[in-house]
Amino acid sequence: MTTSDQPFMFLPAEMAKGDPDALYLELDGWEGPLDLLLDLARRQKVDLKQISILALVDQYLTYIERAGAMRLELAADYLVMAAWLAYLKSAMLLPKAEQEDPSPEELALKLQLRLQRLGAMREAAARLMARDRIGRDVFVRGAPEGLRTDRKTVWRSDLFTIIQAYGQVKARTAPRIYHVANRPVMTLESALERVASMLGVTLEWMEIRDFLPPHATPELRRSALASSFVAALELAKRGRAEIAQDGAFSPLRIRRLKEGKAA
Amino acid sequence: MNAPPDEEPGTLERAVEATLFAAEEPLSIDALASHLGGLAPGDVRAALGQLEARYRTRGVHLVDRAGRWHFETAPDLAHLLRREKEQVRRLSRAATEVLAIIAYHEPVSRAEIESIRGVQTSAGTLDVLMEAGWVRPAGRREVPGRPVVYATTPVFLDHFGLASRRDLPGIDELRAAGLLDPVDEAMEAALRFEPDEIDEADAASDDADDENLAD
Amino acid sequence: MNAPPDEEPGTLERAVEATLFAAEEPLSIDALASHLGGLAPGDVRAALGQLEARYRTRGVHLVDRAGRWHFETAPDLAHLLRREKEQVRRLSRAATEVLAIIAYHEPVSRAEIESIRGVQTSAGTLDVLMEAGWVRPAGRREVPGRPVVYATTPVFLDHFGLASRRDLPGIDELRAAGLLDPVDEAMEAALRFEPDEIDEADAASDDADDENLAD
Repeated sequence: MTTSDQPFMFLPAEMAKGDPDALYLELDGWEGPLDLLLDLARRQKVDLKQISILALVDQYLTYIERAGAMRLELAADYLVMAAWLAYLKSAMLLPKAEQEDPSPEELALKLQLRLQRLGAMREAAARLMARDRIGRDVFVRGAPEGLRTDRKTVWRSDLFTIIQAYGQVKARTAPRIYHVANRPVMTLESALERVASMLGVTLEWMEIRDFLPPHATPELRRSALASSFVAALELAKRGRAEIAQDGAFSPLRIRRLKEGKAA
Repeated sequence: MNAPPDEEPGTLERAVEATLFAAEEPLSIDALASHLGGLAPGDVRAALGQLEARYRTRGVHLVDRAGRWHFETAPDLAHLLRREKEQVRRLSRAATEVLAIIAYHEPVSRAEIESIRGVQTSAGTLDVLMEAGWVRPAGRREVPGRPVVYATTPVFLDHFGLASRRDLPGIDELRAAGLLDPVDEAMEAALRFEPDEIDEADAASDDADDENLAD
Repeated sequence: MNAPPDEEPGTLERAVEATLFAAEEPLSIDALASHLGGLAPGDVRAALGQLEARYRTRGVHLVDRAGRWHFETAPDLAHLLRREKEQVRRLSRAATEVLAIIAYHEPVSRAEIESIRGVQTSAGTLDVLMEAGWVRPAGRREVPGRPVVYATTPVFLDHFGLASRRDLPGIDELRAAGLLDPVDEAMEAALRFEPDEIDEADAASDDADDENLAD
């Protein structure tokens, strides 16, 4: 099995160095590291079908045991690779019609791409760790004096602000007189007078709105409406007017009663 | 002691320089010699002399302290290590009022300040005024509880350009100047204070207070 | 960058030198300018350039790491200093891989790290890197689940002597080779660019018996 023509750019670091800890498979039809097997399988240089899945699993388990005993960290990713391999093989054993999408070849390609990327990162990690590192290769000053900035608050104010503040405290806490502003209202007396005199003009029904001063402000109209209503009730009570309403919230009508007639 | 500083440093000089730079404590000539792989103390001494001369004009000096060598900041630059940064802040509204009350009424206790302001005064407010150096405790009032009374300081008069407390305008003058105008206007003026200058606790109690007084 | 080392250093150069010697961590040009009392960053930059040139041949170098400057011992003297100072953190293999993946792919989520490594990454591995100050959470990716993404820190660049991420060993080659692209993209690219090979493979598997797969 030749490996000289392999275009592997980034073999996992321990494989590139022939790391004795790497999983080295000796299977029927294949002998070598796992990563390479996958690459060759994809390139159809090796027939996965000819590899005994049992032998693979056996060797894998032995490897895991040994790695565990050596406290190697390799186990986890090799487990994944081996699982992939087993899956791949079982997929390839299926008749074409029953093969799932993606095809085993695509799976192999995908697995190989993943291994390449992981290999690239392993090599990058190794190169990173080999750089001149602080505390190992280069050193910063052992006993720096340290820089310190002491912050000090300087308070600022001015005389005018002080005097103004005092004036405000004084003004705020001084005794206060409250005024209630005059509001436009129609007193009951003036409403009574107004409604009585207007009722005197006609015997027809009049709506209560007709009694309101025509040019009043909305506030005065509300007051006049209330006062006129009470005035109308008062006139009705005195037997001088009658009140009618067709239903709730319908216009309230008022009419003068002839002298002597009961309400 | 006579290395011209314009020559490239030799290997030993560089090694001594790096070792002293990275060392966590001053090193003796013997310690340096053994650290550098068993050099002759005389060679180390020569390298130290060259380094010392080279650094003499720099911001960092190589100095011998009781036979042990280390780098330290040049004495004329020591002020760079401990810098004081001044931060100017405007007095909060609450602190301004308390300061004004103390100035007009001193000596005055905290309870009296609160009764004049109509709101509680946080301890921090008085601390700020004392930190500024404008207010000082001025003994205790001989009443039950013996409360501390506060007064202004000469620094206060100085900062606010007053020859004496008698220079503070009186109530009548304040009224004439419109400074006793009704609260609505005073409120507006107060709201012109930037809110973040008022410390939160004070701002909250001020607001509650102002609401009670508002129409 | 052109200060002849035989000239006496200027005041600003000495001040920058002393400040960087005394500082406990690397300082940016802005931090230096503000510490030295609000200097123009351009002046500080010029002084740094002079200092850098002046120290270039010495046992101690002035270096720029991610825009932050500090003095460190010359790398060629490592063998002299390492002796007693072998106290650098030894990282597990998993941690070095995760660190490399974050550095070359950042910002990158834990799921993405795991998909590159092919194994689950224990929470402890990321913790170790964050505790070392080399890795930090850098926000979330706006995809379902909003996973946290990780990135390296200036401390990382400093520790590994990198002026910026562009200096990561081999990053340009890796990018050019597509080895920093996700597997799915690489799959697509491979299927696009190697149609013959794939056709062959497909054709091969079309045959009922796959004997021609054998070597």
